[in-house]
Order: sequence, then C-alpha cells, then structure tokens
Amino acid sequence: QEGAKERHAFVFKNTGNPYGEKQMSGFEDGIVEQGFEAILRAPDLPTAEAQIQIIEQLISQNVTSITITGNDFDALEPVMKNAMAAGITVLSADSAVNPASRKTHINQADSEMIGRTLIRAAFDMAGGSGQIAILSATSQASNQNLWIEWMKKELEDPKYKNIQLVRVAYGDDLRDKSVAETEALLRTYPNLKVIIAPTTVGIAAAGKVITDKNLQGKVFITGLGLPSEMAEYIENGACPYMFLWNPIDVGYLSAYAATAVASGKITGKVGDKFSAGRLGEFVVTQASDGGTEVLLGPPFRFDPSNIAEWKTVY
Amino acid sequence: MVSDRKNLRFKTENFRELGLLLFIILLSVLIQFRNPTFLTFSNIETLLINASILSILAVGMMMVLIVRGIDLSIGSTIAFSGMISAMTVASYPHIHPLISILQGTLVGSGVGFLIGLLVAKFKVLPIIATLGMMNVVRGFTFLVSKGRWISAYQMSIPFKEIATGRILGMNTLVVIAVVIYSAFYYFINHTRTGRQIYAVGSNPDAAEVSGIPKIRIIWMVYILMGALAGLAGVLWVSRFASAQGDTAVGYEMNVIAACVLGGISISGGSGKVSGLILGAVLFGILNNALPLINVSPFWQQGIQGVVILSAVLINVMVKRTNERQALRRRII
Amino acid sequence: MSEYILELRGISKTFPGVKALDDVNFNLKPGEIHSIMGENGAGKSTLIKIMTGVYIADEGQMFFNGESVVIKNTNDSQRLGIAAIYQYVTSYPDLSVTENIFIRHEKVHPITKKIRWKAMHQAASELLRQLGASFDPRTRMGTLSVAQQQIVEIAKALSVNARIIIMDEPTAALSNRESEELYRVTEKLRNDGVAIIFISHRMEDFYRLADRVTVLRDAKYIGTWNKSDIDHDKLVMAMVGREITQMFPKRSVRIGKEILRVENLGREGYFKDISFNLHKGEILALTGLVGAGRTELCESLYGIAPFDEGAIWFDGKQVKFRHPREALDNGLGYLPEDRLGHGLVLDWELFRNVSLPALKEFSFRGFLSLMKEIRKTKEFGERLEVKATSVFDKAATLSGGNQQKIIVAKLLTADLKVIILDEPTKGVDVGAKTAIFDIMGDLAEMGYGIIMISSEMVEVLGLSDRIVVMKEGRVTAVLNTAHTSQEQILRSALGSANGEVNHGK
Amino acid sequence: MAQRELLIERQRSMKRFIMQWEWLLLLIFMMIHVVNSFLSPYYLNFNTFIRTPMTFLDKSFLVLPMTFVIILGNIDISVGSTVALSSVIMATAYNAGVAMPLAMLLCLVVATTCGLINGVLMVKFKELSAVIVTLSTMTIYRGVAYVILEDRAAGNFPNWFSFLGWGSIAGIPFMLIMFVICAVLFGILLHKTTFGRKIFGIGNNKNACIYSGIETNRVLLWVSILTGLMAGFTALFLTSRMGSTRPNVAQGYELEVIAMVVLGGVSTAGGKGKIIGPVLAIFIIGFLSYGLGLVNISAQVLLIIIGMLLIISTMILNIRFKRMKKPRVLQS
Ligand SMILES: Nc1ncnc2c1ncn2[C@@H]1O[C@H](COP(=O)(O)OP(=O)(O)OP(=O)(O)O)[C@@H](O)[C@H]1O
Ligand SMILES: Nc1ncnc2c1ncn2[C@@H]1O[C@H](COP(=O)(O)OP(=O)(O)OP(=O)(O)O)[C@@H](O)[C@H]1O
Ligand SMILES: [Mg+2]
Ligand SMILES: [Mg+2]
Repeated sequence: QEGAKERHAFVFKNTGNPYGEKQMSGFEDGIVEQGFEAILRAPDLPTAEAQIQIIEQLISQNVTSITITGNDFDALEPVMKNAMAAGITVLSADSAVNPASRKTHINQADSEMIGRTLIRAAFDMAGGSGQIAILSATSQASNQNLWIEWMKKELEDPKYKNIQLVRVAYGDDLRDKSVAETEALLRTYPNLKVIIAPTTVGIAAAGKVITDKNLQGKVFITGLGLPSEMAEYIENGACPYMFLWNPIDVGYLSAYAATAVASGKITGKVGDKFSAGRLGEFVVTQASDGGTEVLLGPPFRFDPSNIAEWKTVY
Repeated sequence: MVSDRKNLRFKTENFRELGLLLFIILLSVLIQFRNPTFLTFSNIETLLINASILSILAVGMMMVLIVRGIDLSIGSTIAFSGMISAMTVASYPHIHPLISILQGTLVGSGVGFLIGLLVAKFKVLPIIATLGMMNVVRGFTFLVSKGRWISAYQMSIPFKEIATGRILGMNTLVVIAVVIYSAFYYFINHTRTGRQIYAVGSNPDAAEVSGIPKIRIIWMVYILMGALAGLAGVLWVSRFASAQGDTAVGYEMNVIAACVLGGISISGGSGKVSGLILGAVLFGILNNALPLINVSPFWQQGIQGVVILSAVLINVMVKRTNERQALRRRII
Repeated sequence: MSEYILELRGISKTFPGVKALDDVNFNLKPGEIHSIMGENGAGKSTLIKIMTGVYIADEGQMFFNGESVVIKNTNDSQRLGIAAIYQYVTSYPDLSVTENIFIRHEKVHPITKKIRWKAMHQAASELLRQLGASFDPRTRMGTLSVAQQQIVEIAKALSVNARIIIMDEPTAALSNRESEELYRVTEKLRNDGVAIIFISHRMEDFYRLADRVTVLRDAKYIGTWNKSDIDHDKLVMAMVGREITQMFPKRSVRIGKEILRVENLGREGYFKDISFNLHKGEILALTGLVGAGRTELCESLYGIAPFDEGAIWFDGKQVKFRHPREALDNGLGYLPEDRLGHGLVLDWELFRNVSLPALKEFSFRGFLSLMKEIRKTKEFGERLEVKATSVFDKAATLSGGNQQKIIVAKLLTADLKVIILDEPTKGVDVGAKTAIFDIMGDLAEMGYGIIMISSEMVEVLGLSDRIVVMKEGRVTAVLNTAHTSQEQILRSALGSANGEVNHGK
Repeated sequence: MAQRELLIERQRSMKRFIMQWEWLLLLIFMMIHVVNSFLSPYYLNFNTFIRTPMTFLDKSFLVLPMTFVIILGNIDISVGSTVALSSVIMATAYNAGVAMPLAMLLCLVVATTCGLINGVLMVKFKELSAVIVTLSTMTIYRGVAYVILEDRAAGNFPNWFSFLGWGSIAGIPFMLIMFVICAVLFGILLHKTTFGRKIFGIGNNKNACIYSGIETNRVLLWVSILTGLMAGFTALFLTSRMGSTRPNVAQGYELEVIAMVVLGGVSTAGGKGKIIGPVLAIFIIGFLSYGLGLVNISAQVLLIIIGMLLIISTMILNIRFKRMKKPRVLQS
C-alpha cells in the first residue's frame, strides 16, 4: 500500500445517533482537510464488546490512528494496547477510555466545569432552595457518572445548604424508561424544583413530561441536550437554559489531535501544543483521571435567545 | 339457583389466571403501603397511558403466539413506521393526524406482509424470519433517517396530540387501546376467522386436513401484528415527540414477556384476552411502580425479576390447588 | 346416473419406498354401509385419504354420481359432501368440544356473522346425547380421553349432513357399549340414505353393520363381496392370504407364585380401593367401560403418576415406583394405550425406537453401539413379523399394527417380570392380533406375569386366566375366566359400583 | 447380516447425505471467504485470518449448550445474564483478595449454579415454559450483578489472565483451541452417547421418553448445568478480553446465540439438528461481519446483510426440502 493515503479512524458509541453523526462528520472534515482518508465506524448497539471487534478490524487494516468514543472506561484497554503494539496511534474523544489505553483524550468540556455549572444552573432555577433530582443515562455511563460526581462535590459548598439532591434516577437512555422515571420523580417529590439530566434522551423525555403535565414554571429542567431535541422545551419554558458543546468541533479537534500524535509532532504529554485548523491552537493538559487531555472549551449555553438558530444545526 | 352456582364454579375453574389477578392485587397493596400516591386516579391514568402501547402490541403478539409463531421484529417495525411518519410530518406539517396513523399502520402492515410471506408461504421458521427482519428493518430505519432524529419542534401540534389529547375525558392512547382490545376480543372470540386462528395453532395438521386456509390465516396474523406495530410506532413517536433510529430496541422481549405472564402459551393454541390484560397490567405496574417505591436504582432490575418469578409461581400454585380441588370433588 | 355414488378405478399411490395402493378399485352405493378390510398397512387409510383429498393419487380415476371428478384437496371433498373420521384423532386440543364439532361450518348470525355460541352448544349437546356421551360440550377437547375424543370426531362427521361418511377405525378406542351407540347411529344414517364407508379390524363390526366388504391386501385390490356371499374363513383368507386356524391359541401354562399384589390402592379423583394379585405365567385381563380408570391405575403401578394410598408388593418387596425407570429396572413394563403420543418417536428410525427403554444395554460406558441396536431390532422385528423395508424406516411410515409390534419389541429389550399391555390389539389386524396373542402366550410360558387391558369381550374371555372388572375407578369383580360368561362381565362393568366385589363362583 | 443392511442403508443415504443443510452452510462459509478476500486486501493475511476467530469466539461457547437446549425443545434466554453475574462475582472476589485461580473457579461455580437453578425451576414447575422461567431468571441474575457492582467496574486482573482471551499457542489463539476441544466434546456427547440420544428423544417426543423410562428431568437438569458451565467459560474469556467487567456485559448475547443455533439448522421445534451446523454458523456470521468490517461497511448495512443471510439461507433450505417433502402423517 505504498503511496496510499494515511487513514485515520473514528469509532463512535453506536450508529444512528445524530450527536455521533455530527462528531463523525467533524472528524471527517478535519482529516480530509489535511489530505488524509477518514474511516468512520460505529456498532449498532452501544457496547464495549462490539467496539472491541471494530478495533480489531481496524488493526488488521493497519490504519494510522484510532480515535474512540468509549462505551466503557476500562474494558477497551486490552484491545487498545494491542493497537498500540501494532504501531497505531490511539486516542479517545468525548467519552474517555482509561489513561493506559490512550495517548490523550479530547475532552469536549471540563468534567468538573460541567458538573459545577449544572448545579449552579439548578441553584439559579430553584431560586436558591428546594429539592433537585438527577436523571442520568445508564448507571454504567462513565461520562455521566463523572459529571454526577462533580455535581455532588459542588453541592458540598455551604451555599447550597438549602438545595437538596433527592435522587439520582437512571433512564437508561430509553424514552419510555426516562419518561416513567421522570413521572415517578414528580409523584414522589411533589415539591421538586429542578431536574438535571446530563443526557439528551433523558432531558428531552423530562421536557416532554413537564410540558404534558403543564408544569412549566413549577419544575425546571436543565442539563445537556441536543438543541434540536430541546428546542421545543426551551421555547415553551420547561427548560430555561441548558448546555452543550459543538459535537462537530469535538470531531474536528480530534482529527487534528490524531494526526498530530500520529505524525510525531506531539506525543500527548502535558504541555504539547498543536494547531487545529479553524479552531486555532490547543495545549495538552493534565486530566483528572491521571492521563492527559485536550480541552475544547467551555460548554455552550442554549436559551430562548439562541435556540432557534441552533436547532436546525444539530 | 343451584345451576347458577355450578355455572359460577365452572367459570372460576376456567379462569386460569386467577393467581395472577390475586398477585396483582397483593402487589398493588404492598406498593400502596410504600408510596400512597400509587393508587391515586392520576397515577393510575399515567400507568394506563404507559401500558397502552405495550398492550396494543401484546394483542398482536398473542395472535402470533397462538399460531405457534413469534415476532422478534416488532421493535424494529415500531422504529421504522415511527420514523417514516415523523419524517412525513416534518416535511408536510399540515397532514392530518389520522393520515399519519394510517400511514404508520400501512407501513407496519407492509413489514407484516413480508414476514407473513416468509413464514406462511416460504415456511421460514418464524424465529428466523423475524430475527432476520428485525435486523433488516432496523438497518433500513437507520438508512432512511441517515442517522438523524426527528425532534419535537419538527412535529406539528396535532401530531403530538395523538398521544396527549383526550376523548371523552380519557387519554387518547388509552382510548385507542380499549378500542383495539374490544375489537380484537370480538374478532377472536366471535368470528369464524378469529376462531380459526386458534384452530391453526392448536393443531396445524388437522387444520390443513379440515380445509382451513392455514397459510392465509398465518399470513393475516402477521399482517395484523405488523399493522399494530406500525400503529404503535406512530403512537410512540407522538407520545415521546421524538423519532430515533434506535427507538424500541429490544421492546419485543417486553411484549412477549407480558404475553407469557398473561398465560399465553409459547407453543401455540391457547391464550385469552383476559389473561393478556392482566399480563400487560402487571408489566405496567412493574414499570410504573418500581421507580415509585424508592429503592436504590441498582435493586430495580433484581426486584423486577423476583416479582415476575413470584407472579408466575403463584399463578401455578393457584392453578394446582384448583385442579386438586376439582379432583377431590370428583366422586369415584 | 350411475348406480354408485362414488367410484374409484385403478387407483395407485406410491410413497417414497412404499407402494401403498396398486390398481385399486372401489365403489359405493347410496344408503349402504361398505366395509373396507385388510391387514395393517394394506392401504385402507391411504385409500380413504385419496377420497377426501388429503393425498392425491398417482394414477386412477374417481367418479361421483357417475361423473368424473378430481379431488385435489379437502375442500373439494367437503363440497361433494364427503365427511371423514380419520384413524388418528385430528382434533384441536385447545378448543372446546363444540368448536371441534362445528369447525368450518360454525353457526353464524346471517348478517353480523357473529358466531352463535348458544345455538352451537345446544346442537353439540344434542349430537353428543345421540351418541350416548354425557360430557359438557364446553369442555376443552384436550382434557378428554382418547375414547371421548373419538366420539367427538363422530359427532363432527354427523354434524355436516354429509352424503358420504367415512369412518377409519372408529371403534378402535371404544368399548362395547359405545360401539353399540355407534352402530345405532350408523344404521340410522344408512336408513336416511347416507353412504357409509367403515374401516375396522373388528370382525363383529363387519357382521353387525356392513352390507358389502372390499378387501385389500399388500396394496392390491382383492375383491368386493356382499356380506351374505362370504363366510368368516374366506374373509380372513382374503385378508391375510393364508388360513388362520386358531384365533386364541390358549396354552396351558403352569401358574407360578405370586409376583404382584395390589392392596387398597387409591389415587384421588381417579381410583380407589383397588385390590388384586398376579402370578407368574398368568394372564390377567383388566376390563370395564371406557373411562373406568384402568389406564390411570396401570400408570400408577408403572410410576407415571403416583398413588396416594394403599400398597403394592412386587416380587415379594413392597414398592412404590416414582418413575418408569424404577419400574423397568425392577422388572415391570408397560405398553401405553396412546401409541403415537406415548409409545413411539415417530420421526425416528425403528432401531432408535426399539433401543430407547434400554439404552444401557445398547451402549458401552455411555457410548452407543449402532451395530448392536440394528442387530437387536432386526432380531425382534423378525420374531414379531414386523412389516417394514428395513430397520432404518421411520416409525411414522409404518402402519398401525406394525407400529404396535415395534412398541412390543421395545418391552422385550428390557429384562422384565411383569408386563402391562394397555389395549394392545387396538387397531391391529387379525393376523397381527394372533401374532401378539402368540407373543403373550410365549411370555406367559417364560414366566412373565401379564396384565392385559382390553375392552373386547372375545379377547378377554379367549385369552385370560382371570378377569378384573372395573367401573368408575373401583374394582367391581374379580372373576375366574373358566367359570364366567360375557353377561357376568358386562353386569359387573355396568352394575352398581358400590356393591360387594364379586369374586366369581 | 446387520452389517450388510447397514452398508445398503449407507449407500441409500448417500443422496440424503449430499443434500444436507450443513453442506450449504459450508458453501456459504467458503463463499464468504472468497467475497471477503476479493473485497479487502487485508483479508487474505494468514496472521489476521487465524486470529480473527478471537473476535467472535467468546459467545460461541454458549452456542454449544444452546444447541442442546434447543434440540430439547426448550430455550434459554438467561445465558447473557449468567455470563454477567459470574463475571461480576469473579471480579469482585478477586478484588476482595481471593486468589485469581480460585476466583475463576468461583466464576464457573456461580454460572453452573445459575444453570442449575433454571433447571430446578423447570423441573419443579413443569407448567411453566422455559421462556418464562429463563426470562425471570435473566432479569434476576443481571439484577444481582447490578446490586453487587452498582455503577462500578471491577478488574485489574493479573497479567496472565489476559492470556485466556488474547493468548496464542503456536500461533493459534488459545480461545480457538479451547473452542475446538469443546465443540468436539459436545459433538461426541450429542451424537455418540446415550445422553445425546436422550436429548434427541425428549425433543421429539417427551412423553414417549417418559414411558420408555428415560429420566427426562435428570437430562433437563444436566443440560441446564452444562449451559451454566459454558456460560462460565464465556464469562472467563469475555472478561479476559475486556480486562475488566461491569454488570452490563454480555447484553443481548442470548439472541445472537440463538440466531447462530437456528442458522445452523437446529429446529426450534426440537428434536433435530447436528452440532456441526451451529459451529459453522458461528464462523459464517463471525467471518462475514469481520470481512465486511475490514471494508468499513456501516453498521446498518451489516445489519441488513446479516438479516438477509438468515432469511435467504433458510429459504434455500426450505425449497430443497419441499422437493423431498414427504406426505403428511396425520397425528393427534
Ligand atoms: N405418510 C406416509 N409416508 C410413507 N409411507 C406411508 C405413509 N402413510 C402410509 N404409508 C405406508 O403406506 C402403506 C399403507 O398404509 P395405510 O395407513 O393406508 O394402511 P392401513 O391399511 O390403513 O393400515 P392400518 O390398518 O394399520 O391402519 C403402509 O405400508 C404405510 O407404511
Ligand atoms: N366422571 C368423570 N368426570 C370427568 N372425568 C372422568 C370421569 N370418569 C373418568 N374420567 C376421566 O376420563 C378419562 C378416561 O379414562 P381412561 O380412558 O384412562 O380409562 P380407561 O378405563 O383406561 O379407558 P380406556 O383405556 O378404555 O380408554 C380419565 O382421565 C378419567 O379420569
Ligand atoms: Mg389405517
Ligand atoms: Mg385407557
């Protein structure tokens, strides 16, 4: 395969997910821009087992780099180490794999910042006191778990002494389960003020329940969600504002990080600098899990003023 | 008077899911103790709304199981028909919701038609045909949607009101489920075609010998299942105001579980609407009540399993006691 | 217009490896009862299945009222007014009796097409009453005994107002009393002008009912006679192709010591206070009306369903078998009544069926020996004169009588002391019947104790040493065959169950 | 005498032998290799080729006992949960200080116990179908796994443990060697021993087996135990491949495993099948998805292709059978 283009692969969690599609398209843009070839893969179900298979296939193809959005923090370690042994550059993006199985991680936003920001938003919506609850994806989702941890840390601040986290519920990223869990939250805690849902399916389901029950203004929702999914509920007041980053940029930044590491320009150590096309310069920093990471930037706030322009984008 | 009593006994003996009913009552009482909002009117309505899609699907699955089949593809059919009608609504917002419902039902019937063709005509084992179609239909759902979702803001208000509107003070979903139950109750108990479904499942060879159009009956059953799944797809998308490619993955297992809980035999031939309702209700309670009783989320699945197991075991015990008493009454 | 309502000419039918019918002729007049007779596997069932469109003939023509017809499927035959009761019950176990009777011609409301359940239940009750049966038409078919199901099948055929009714061994599962009812109904139908085809291995059925008889042998047409034109010996000769001198080869076997004793055995809901005993070399007949509980009793002995009270002494030890395995290991074997459901694995070759009860004998350290299986099966097959092309034949392709012989062969593989035979001659032709009686004689001579359940008086009287009569789950008489008569047995079978047990004279 | 008859029969069955389903599978298997190597330049690399089975062999250990289960006429949908539970308990025990070999033994013991529980439930409650029993235990086993590990992962196994899932002996993956050994053992057990004969018998006609003195309960129990044990093996290999474990591993394995068994020509009606069929099916599906993965086909297209493969290959089987179809045998 002399003379063939360098090939860089991106593996998302599962197929048919607009968030992932955007991330993959951003990655593709970034790779193609540099004159390489991009391979975009995702299993049909979001399991680590399926991702292991895909990575083995990529190893056999001798790709130059693999960037993965991990379905499991630890379970990909053996196969990622294999890939490294085969001379392939491995990174993670969005949802990290453990430091031993990556050169660096492309973090869409600082986990700590996400956790703290969401609690501050809830504090703001609750008006300083009252009950709040969290509606997460599955109990095994590493991203969400990390954010929830930071939320709990933030709540230790005495400023939140009147805020009471009553429950962490898991909607498993299923519509029906998320709806049932939201309904149960509302029924069990009639005085609930805010639901924080750091996952798109969960926040949209919660928004739907609030809207159907006409509880806008009584119970508020915030969290992380796709603007397209949340437009309706931001516009009708169920969700005053929420956050997300631009998945296209996550993919785009990953593309530049991958080529930078693969070409030996950087090694993924703290302090390494590289430029990422239209996004400008980035620095590799220390990550809280012990590895290194590249931080995209602060999460973007979506509210009634800007949702209309974003809802058609992603 | 005397004959009346005898008649009553005859009926209770025939009510094979008595144990299940007792179990549901017991369970409800227990949950009520832990969370007093459980047996309130509004919660029961929520429970019914959440159970309605499942129970609509269960009716179809019951017929499929009766003719010794199984349909593993319904989760995919839900996603497919839901996606198609959502995409249509997104492009033509002024479409009447009834058209959407019709469209989804037709798309579902189309899938059912194909499965029926495979199973009834080409004699492909139902489990293989539907497992295959499960993959194929899911794949096509991803392909037509190109990985996008259709979100709430893209759907017209009338479309979303399919699931949230009210008819005669009742939620539309519940009304639709009730109508479907009544229609199918009549269909399978009081029409010749309906009874032939049982005959085909009870003894396929005999059905063929006695001239029942076995192939057509089986085919029809899969079309009906597909139609109901298609309808459920529209209801699903309208209810959650979002259409995704991975909608209802694995939902077929819930439906089958509700059916077997309701006493419908996997090996065909038997199953009653009364049992089916109980199965669906128990499932509704499980999904609605577990989050309510305030246990650690990590215990939920375990508790759910234990509840299912106890339900079927208690049902068996009650059945056994009934039979033993029937034997004791027999004079020899 | 022809003299015949139905006529078949030159019918041939070949199954893979078997010629089932070879240039067979048959004709049927309106208002007659026409018997088809022949050995097991002669092709009788195949012939009638061709008439009803279950099978399609390879060659030959069919005429209905003199006009040539082609019957491609069962709908065609139904349209011509042909109704059939097949040899093996073709019912729907999950549906009610009523539905089984009226399937395909349900009574429906003329406009709404709603099924009229009430009217159907009533009509079904009426039909069942005509046949002398008393069970509720609302019961599920699957809960009925084989005999009761057979009655429902007959009711089903009656319900269509057919012009031709075909009955393939309808009496096989019935006892004398139900058979009488059937005779009565059949004759009434004939008098109403219905043509009836009647297949049976019971000579008495023929004498009692038939106007004419057609005999088949080895797939070939032998001839058609009026009843008055053929005597018993000639008929048997036509069927079997040789003379049968002695139907019941009664042998004088020395009765040995007691091998089985049953004391006050009871199982709730099925039987109560059953006591009798059995000796080595003895043939004990267990008789009674259908539903008397004989099968249940024997299944309890064999360990299928446990008894709750009483005791069994077997070969000097008190036993309670919890599983047929224990029974077989101790030397008690049972030939089940339901040949297809309990006796055979229809999809299997003969040798696999034969080795099933004694896999240990056919294996070494758990590994099966195919050679051993084949050799043994061949040996038994030859000894019992099983008609099959090879031991690799599927059990399903054998005719009824030959299937029965294979089940007997299964019992011979194990080392037994007592054998219970539940209706062993049901649906078995004369030739095979004598063969089975012969085997029973041999076994008795070898010192086996034999219990034979039978509803046929001739057999009971012809073969047994003693007779136990049951009625509604109780023993009403234990009789010594040498000193008893048919009337006495019938009286005990019908008479009061609560009376004193009659121990003969 | 018997010898000669056997010879004749062998000759006669030559035709039947040639017309076997397994040949078709073999053909498909070959075709897949041809197509794959045509599609991707990376495919025909011996090193890749021999290591490929590692990517899909973990669940194939379940295919073997599932073949037994399905021949018995049952079905077991709790296997995935059994894998998860035994894996979680092994990891938890190891992290709590139990020596790794002991923890591995514990894994097998736990899995076997799970199988045993299924078996006991089915024996004690004959009225219940295998589906409902294993459906409840499926939920319970995974529920227990969640209770134990909650939202945590467990792992950090000693280095040698990764040999199970990743290691090779003389260039041949250890997993492949183990699988071949197991497949041969299961094949012998099924086709050469009295135990296998009993399995076929029960699948064909359970009652006839009971009346013939086969202790059907015992057979059922042993098959359940075997299933559990093999789930334990799957847990070992899967855990080794992932290096850590969570309560949600091996989700949906049951359906994949069942699909392979039925694609292998084992009838879900019970009583029919050969071990070689499912084994071929494992490699067909495995190599197919691997090969298509090498050309980076998207997951949705892969779904459609596998679904089509399931359907079309069975249709070929049916067409072939139709030509040889025997007349119906009437039975009650
Ligand atoms: N479906 C079949 N496949 C192959 N052979 C068959 C089939 N049905 C019947 N046969 C064979 O055809 C021949 C005729 O069988 P048939 O059932 O007509 O006999 P029968 O006269 O009714 O016998 P019986 O008195 O035992 O009922 C037998 O040799 C039988 O083995
Ligand atoms: N009065 C009754 N009500 C309901 N069921 C009955 C009654 N009497 C008998 N039965 C049932 O009917 C069935 C018929 O019994 P079964 O056929 O085994 O008797 P049998 O004496 O062996 O008759 P045969 O062997 O001649 O068919 C049994 O299940 C029996 O329990
Ligand atoms: Mg016959
Ligand atoms: Mg009997």
